[in-house]
Amino acid sequence: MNDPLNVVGRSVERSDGIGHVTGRTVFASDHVVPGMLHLKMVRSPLHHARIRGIDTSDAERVPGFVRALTAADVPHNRYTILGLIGVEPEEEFVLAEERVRFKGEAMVAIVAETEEAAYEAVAKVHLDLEELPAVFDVEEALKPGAPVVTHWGNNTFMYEGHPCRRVRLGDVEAAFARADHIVEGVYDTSPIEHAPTETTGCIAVPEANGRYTVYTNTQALYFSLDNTSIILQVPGNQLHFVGGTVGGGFGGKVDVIVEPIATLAAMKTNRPVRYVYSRAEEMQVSSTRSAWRIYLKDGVTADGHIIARKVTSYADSGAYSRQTPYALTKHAANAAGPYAIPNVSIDAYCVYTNRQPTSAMRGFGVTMASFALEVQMDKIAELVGLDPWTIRFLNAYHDGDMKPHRKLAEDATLIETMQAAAALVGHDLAPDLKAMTSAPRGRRGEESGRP
Amino acid sequence: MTKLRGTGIAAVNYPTGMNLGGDPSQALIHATTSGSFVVSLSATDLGQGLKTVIGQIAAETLGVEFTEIVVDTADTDTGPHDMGTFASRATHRVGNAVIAAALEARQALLEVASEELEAAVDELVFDGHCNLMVKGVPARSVKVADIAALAQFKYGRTIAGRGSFMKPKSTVDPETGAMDPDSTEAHACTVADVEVDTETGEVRVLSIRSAYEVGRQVNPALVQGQIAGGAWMGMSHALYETTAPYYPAPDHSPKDFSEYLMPGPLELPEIECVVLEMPSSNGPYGVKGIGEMTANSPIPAIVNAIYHATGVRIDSLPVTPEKILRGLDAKRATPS
Amino acid sequence: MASTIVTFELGDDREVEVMVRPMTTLQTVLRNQLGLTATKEGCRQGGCGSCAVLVDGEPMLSCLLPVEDVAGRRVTTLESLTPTEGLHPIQQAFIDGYAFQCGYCTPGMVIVAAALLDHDSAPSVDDIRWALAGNICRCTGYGPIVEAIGAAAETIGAGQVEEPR
Amino acid sequence: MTVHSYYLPRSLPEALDLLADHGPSLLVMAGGTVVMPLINEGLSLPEAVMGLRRAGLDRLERTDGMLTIGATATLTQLLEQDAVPMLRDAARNTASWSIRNMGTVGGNLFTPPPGGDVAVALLALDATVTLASATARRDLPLADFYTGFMTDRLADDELLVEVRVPIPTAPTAYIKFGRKHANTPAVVTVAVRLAWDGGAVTDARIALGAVGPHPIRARDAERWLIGTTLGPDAIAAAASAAAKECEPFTDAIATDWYRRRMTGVFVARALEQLAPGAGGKGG
Repeated sequence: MNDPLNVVGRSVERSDGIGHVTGRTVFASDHVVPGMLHLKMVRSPLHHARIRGIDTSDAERVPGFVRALTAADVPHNRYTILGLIGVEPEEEFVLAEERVRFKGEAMVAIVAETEEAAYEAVAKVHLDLEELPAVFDVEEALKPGAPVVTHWGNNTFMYEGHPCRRVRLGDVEAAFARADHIVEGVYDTSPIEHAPTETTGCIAVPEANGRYTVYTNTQALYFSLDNTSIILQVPGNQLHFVGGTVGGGFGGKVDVIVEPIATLAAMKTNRPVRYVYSRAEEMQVSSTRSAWRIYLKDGVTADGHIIARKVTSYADSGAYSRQTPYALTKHAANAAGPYAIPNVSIDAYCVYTNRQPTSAMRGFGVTMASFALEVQMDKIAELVGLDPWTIRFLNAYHDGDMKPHRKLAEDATLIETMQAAAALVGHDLAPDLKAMTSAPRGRRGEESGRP
Repeated sequence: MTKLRGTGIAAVNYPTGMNLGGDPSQALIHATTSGSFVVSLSATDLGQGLKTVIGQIAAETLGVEFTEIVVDTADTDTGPHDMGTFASRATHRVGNAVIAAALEARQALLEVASEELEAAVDELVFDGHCNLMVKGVPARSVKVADIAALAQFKYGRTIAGRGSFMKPKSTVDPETGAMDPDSTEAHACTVADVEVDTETGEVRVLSIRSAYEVGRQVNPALVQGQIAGGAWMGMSHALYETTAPYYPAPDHSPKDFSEYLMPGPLELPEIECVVLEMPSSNGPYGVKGIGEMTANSPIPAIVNAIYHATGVRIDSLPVTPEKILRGLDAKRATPS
Repeated sequence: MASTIVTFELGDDREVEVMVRPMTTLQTVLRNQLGLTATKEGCRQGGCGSCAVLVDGEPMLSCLLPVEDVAGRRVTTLESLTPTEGLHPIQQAFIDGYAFQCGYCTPGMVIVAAALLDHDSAPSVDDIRWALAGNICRCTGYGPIVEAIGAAAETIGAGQVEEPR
Repeated sequence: MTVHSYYLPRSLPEALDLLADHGPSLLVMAGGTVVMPLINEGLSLPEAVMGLRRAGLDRLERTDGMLTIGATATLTQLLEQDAVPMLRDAARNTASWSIRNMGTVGGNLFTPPPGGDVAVALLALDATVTLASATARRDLPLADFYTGFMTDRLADDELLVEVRVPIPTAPTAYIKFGRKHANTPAVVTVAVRLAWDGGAVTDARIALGAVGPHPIRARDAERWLIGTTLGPDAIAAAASAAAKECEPFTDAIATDWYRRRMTGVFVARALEQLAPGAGGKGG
């Protein structure tokens, strides 16, 4: 691009480069505070159970033990991360109450002088649990009689009265009836860990002025601060969150799991408290990318135009939904793909199971839709006898096309991007494909080709 | 031992930002006495290079050198509110906020310079290298650093700016799903080449070649970094990663990097890309978001390439060697 | 649980003496007692390589080493590898090649690369990849890191910069 | 329990005395690559630990026809020796560079999945392990050492002090197959050593890792090879026998089904490396 810009558009050296290559960059867990206590969590050994009793008396006798925190110690123990933007209901427990809903759920926070003492005390907390039946499959969870994970009686997140996020454009059934082919597919993906090299963690430090400084690797400082303020029922101005440099996030550090409990522990002990996930906790307890099951049904004309697409998606939210309800909406907004399809019906379900909770991850709700849609496109191409390039050009959206969620497409450049990819790999596109542009249909004399 | 090769493609779009709750970012800028500028944010840098690109956008807007900008992402006491770094939103949202803040600071700078140079504000221009001059009269020029010092010691003025950008909340129609969820769309098309060992089901990804359209690139090297890292992550998602290897069964969940499989340096394919720049209408200097999308198109491209190589369709991720081998067995058992 | 005093050499010219409880790891001593936080803490399982240091010039994982085991030995961390002025050629190559994003794995990568180039001044691409097989990077996809180490080897080999060891 | 005592004996007798004094509560650690993660995560809370890094057990010695490997010789030392190429291959395919600088040959015998990749090679090489206590010393063929899943014949008062390996005179083959090409757990590990006389196989050792409760010999497969010239039929028969007789398990890396299938594939591939005209690796 030839704009008269000085700095934008130039590959300047990273401003954090020297810090990173010398190791001088300070990450959250690099703060070492004198007198720092260590927090380790007693976690549920079962996927689903009723809590009959928790006995910390042996743990309290471990040398170096300082404090045990249970649900009763947390001022506003039931919360939901997205409550900040009005999402309801409050559904997750900072520390488990009455039931545990996934293996690894936080039950008792142990604070001790050393990590070793904390581990030893954790091992000496006795749990009295009554195991309950658990459910791990999204469609099993929706069947009558399935174990109920939530506290409201069914296993779906409710979207304004619907058990799923709906998108409707045109008349899918009528279009299926006149389609030459129906192409159906079921796509499954399994949960994925963010695996940042720096695990999630924070250090909460009581300050002289009655405030608490929290060094954290959250991806969203105010999100963490505001949720901590709600959970601990303290004014936000009592909290000072410091971070901004994150050792890999990928969405995993948008949750607010470590800060509230570490800050509470700092309040209760008046000592700095460090709570940093072990790698095993990061993998087995922290949120993952949801597993998805996506049913696609497409109505296609003999010449390869997709005239109807029906999508039924289930995201396995795990025991608590965190950011996943939002992912379903983003999924629903994008589940038809970068294609112009006049009749679309999307039902996207956020389903609770007894699995570790899920949340945001890079590509939030879209990555797995793209997998399903783009494999489906190849199946359609094969069925109608077109090559994989042509089928995509034929159906690509243009500026001004109406998307299923009824926003007109703008900044559409799929066609140009595919042309560039073909050129990159030396694939010779047919002249008509080479000549296409994403400009609004009807201009440049281009045929819309819609049936 | 037979090895089969195949090629697959995939094309995707990806939205920038998400605003179902309102999506604000804010920025503050102030000049130090030496004429460098501090940008205060509460947005975070995950490694994608936010501090660098925001520094570039601030420098561009202020008309000073990039090296004069300090970006602080550290602190809720000093950084104004920001939703956070996710949804491919940071460069777009924070960039717009920083432009607004920089324009305000720039105006303050111009007003002081106008007094000092005894020229009207609209007669003044920046040379992009930390000097202000009267248009067409290079002799009547003053350093930004000097203006910053004069502002504070002679004129008693602040050189500062506040900036905010918010995509207003869009409510979703519960019946039709009508909504305005994002600001713009970036695009990608990936071509993957694979080789499959028909005895073991092992997939070797030979190359991942992509075209991207990401609006304006603020820093092309950082864009390339996202594309290369995302290609690797996409390959990793396609073939290796899972916290539940036998999903939906919860058994054998990994606890370390031995069990949680991700490709290492020895699995690295050839990664190549070309980047188109078609500026967005609402991003800072035409930016679109690229942070998240780079893992997306490689996944179906690889899965489609495996089908092309073997004739086996695998519709569940990750595509393990066992799934391919069982598919090949089934295909051998029922010759078409 | 009596503490003991352990002495080891840090870098080329500094002897350090620390008082530790039994089996405190070298990682904990470096980070919490000596303030040397370039040595990272990514897994404490031996699986990520972000805590790599050199012990008598050979890469080892400080999370798996009781500090008693390095008594009397020479420990090189990224701080000791970094010249007082300027950067080690590997560090410069990482900056020039954008061979990091979040920077958390970078110290371990640079340490292992330094050991590699010490053993073999002109490693093949495959040698570099093998050397890095114990270091996890979640951001870059490894390509830029492998290239940067190759570039550093060329810089050092061309004698443009003395490798400061 | 927070560790109260960490012992770093300077000699084998000192180590054996410590073991005799403390009994089985003394946790013995060599390279630390297995024990330290457990301690770091609070999964193991020992009161007393003995580290063997300074006990002088790390020598590699080649005497006529025999390689003697001290129990705490590192995997890097094993990679750098040239007497037994199969052990070089095994070391190279184990873990990462840093771990090889720390992990030991003796420790590898006790490493998951159960029994490490080096142990598989040692089994194929007819290695002998030497076990010592404060009062006695005994040798045991490695083939008799393991008794079950994570169980063996090491007594509570004994340390494994060295491994003795007859240096093979004919080419051997070693393949570790994992989901990645380096630093990854085995789906299956195959080590093969054959003895030949005039173009015919006279003796065979096929050792398998990650497909049993411990490294195992594929004895049925071995029998299929005796007397053959290692032609395609013999290889196929042995591969199929090995797949049948192995006892694979399912874990995060692979299912038992896949492991069994890969056992057949990689026994065949290992044998093909040794078939006449294949140009196998010397020694």
